[in-house]
Amino acid sequence: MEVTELVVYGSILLLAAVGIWGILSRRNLIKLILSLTILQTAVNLLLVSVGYISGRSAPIVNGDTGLDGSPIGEIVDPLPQALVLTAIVIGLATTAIALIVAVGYYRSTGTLELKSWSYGPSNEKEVKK
Amino acid sequence: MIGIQTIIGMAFISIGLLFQFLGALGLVRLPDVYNRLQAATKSITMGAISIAIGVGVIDLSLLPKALLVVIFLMLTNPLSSHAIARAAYNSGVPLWKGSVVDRYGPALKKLQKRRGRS
Amino acid sequence: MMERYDIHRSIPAILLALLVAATIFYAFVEVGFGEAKVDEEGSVSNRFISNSTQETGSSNFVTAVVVNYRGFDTLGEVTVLFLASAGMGAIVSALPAGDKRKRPIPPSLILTAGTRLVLPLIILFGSYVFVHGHLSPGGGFQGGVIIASGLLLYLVIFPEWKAPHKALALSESLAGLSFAGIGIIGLAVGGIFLDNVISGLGEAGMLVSAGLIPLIYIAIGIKVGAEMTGLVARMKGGDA
Amino acid sequence: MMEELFIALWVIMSILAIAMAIHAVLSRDLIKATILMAGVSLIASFLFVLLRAPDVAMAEASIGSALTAIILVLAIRNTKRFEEGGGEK
Repeated sequence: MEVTELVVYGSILLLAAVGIWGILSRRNLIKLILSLTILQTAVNLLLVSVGYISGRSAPIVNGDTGLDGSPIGEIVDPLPQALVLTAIVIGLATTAIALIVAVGYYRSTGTLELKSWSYGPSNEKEVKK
Repeated sequence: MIGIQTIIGMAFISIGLLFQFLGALGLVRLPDVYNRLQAATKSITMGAISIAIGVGVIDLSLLPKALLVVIFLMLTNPLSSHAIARAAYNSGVPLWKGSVVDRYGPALKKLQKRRGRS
Repeated sequence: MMERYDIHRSIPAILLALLVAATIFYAFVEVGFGEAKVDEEGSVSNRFISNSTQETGSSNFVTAVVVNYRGFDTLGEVTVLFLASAGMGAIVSALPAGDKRKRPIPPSLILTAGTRLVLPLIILFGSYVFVHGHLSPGGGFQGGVIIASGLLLYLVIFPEWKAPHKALALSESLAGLSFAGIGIIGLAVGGIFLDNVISGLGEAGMLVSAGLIPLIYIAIGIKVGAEMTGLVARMKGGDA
Repeated sequence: MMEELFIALWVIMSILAIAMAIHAVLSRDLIKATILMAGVSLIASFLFVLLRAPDVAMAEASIGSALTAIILVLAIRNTKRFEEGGGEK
């Protein structure tokens, strides 16, 4: 295990751990969605970092580097980057849907807190409020 | 051998870095939102613009792009800092105790009175 | 503010999160960081990197993968965005009405004039990003989002302005139709849906090159811009 | 040389990102948490540039730190700004 591996994967997974911790320990719906966004960022970083090859350039060729020949051996892996590009855009769509559902929850119950993991108001007091 | 072009560019970049450092220092040291905002704005106007010009001078093929960046920063930076300061004032962030003058508050009150009458 | 949290209650959550992270870390150490994994023959990335410039004519490999090799997937992705936008519209219309807010403070002269000055530049930059998607970093998604953020600036500065949902829906539908139409051209001429039939046209590295990729990215850019604007305008209109 | 620069930049930026993320999870003010989340996304886009992925960096900077923050702020404006419990503010 090299030190670069330890630093890169370790820091990314710590970020992911912060996101998981937020999801597990917070009860506010918007805070949950926010923690989910942090976890999403960390997972995207992890996927792209798998495709990184040290000492190579971005997967774009220009006039100088091999428009004619194959640029293999000069660029990093473009496949995880394409996947992550898709994942980021889809992530925004899911976040927007989750947020509008959270707004609907607030409108019908008057609170954003999840007192128990159930649908709708969880006890009588909240319904009265 | 380092050319005169590189030296001029590096001088610009050094000025920019100095102003970025001063801006960061101001963000930490100054007392309230408005003073801090002023420090941050200065760090963009002098810092980022001078770094962009320095890069353009070192590599002359990047100069048009650098000038575009400079123009865009000069357009947007005063706008955003104005919007942030106005939003802070309108949402009730207090001024620092030692502030001397507040021209916006009375003007805002006068404006609201006029709108209330009409 | 944050001192009031009782940290000891979330200790199991922290432990569980660290456990998950450690497990994934243990798995990923085997993969290795920064090693040349694409160089051996037979891997998918290797095939893409070796043949992409000849097959698609695109200088940007991410664009080649997103639009050409996985073009059908991108069509599905844009459809997911459309569904999210439509679903938000449906949920917003079914929500109970919220409490009335006080009227927003009208924008100052500096902001309105500056926005009118900056907005065309932002839209121009967004179009630049998605037209040059096959040559430089960027593409339809990024350019579309830049255009959407410019329109959102307008939406924030002028609170009275309502987003033109009809025009947005029209441009979105036209862009989606042209995306599918380009795919059907590929099906008719080359026998494969979204086949890049004119990839030989133009010189690689110039603006007119890479066949159908710029056209598809322009369609994606317009579609994503319209969808994102509609999405955020619906979220803003939640209190109306 | 390049490798040392990579590690140095990575360590600084990832420490900043993790600190911001922890602060975002702990903070009771949801607007503050949203701004910190946008900061995490911005730093992540810098890290994408370090990983030689400029396309992903552009997408992350514009979607992650601009649009997600905007829709979170709009949703918070439609609901409630402060988290309950603890009884402050």
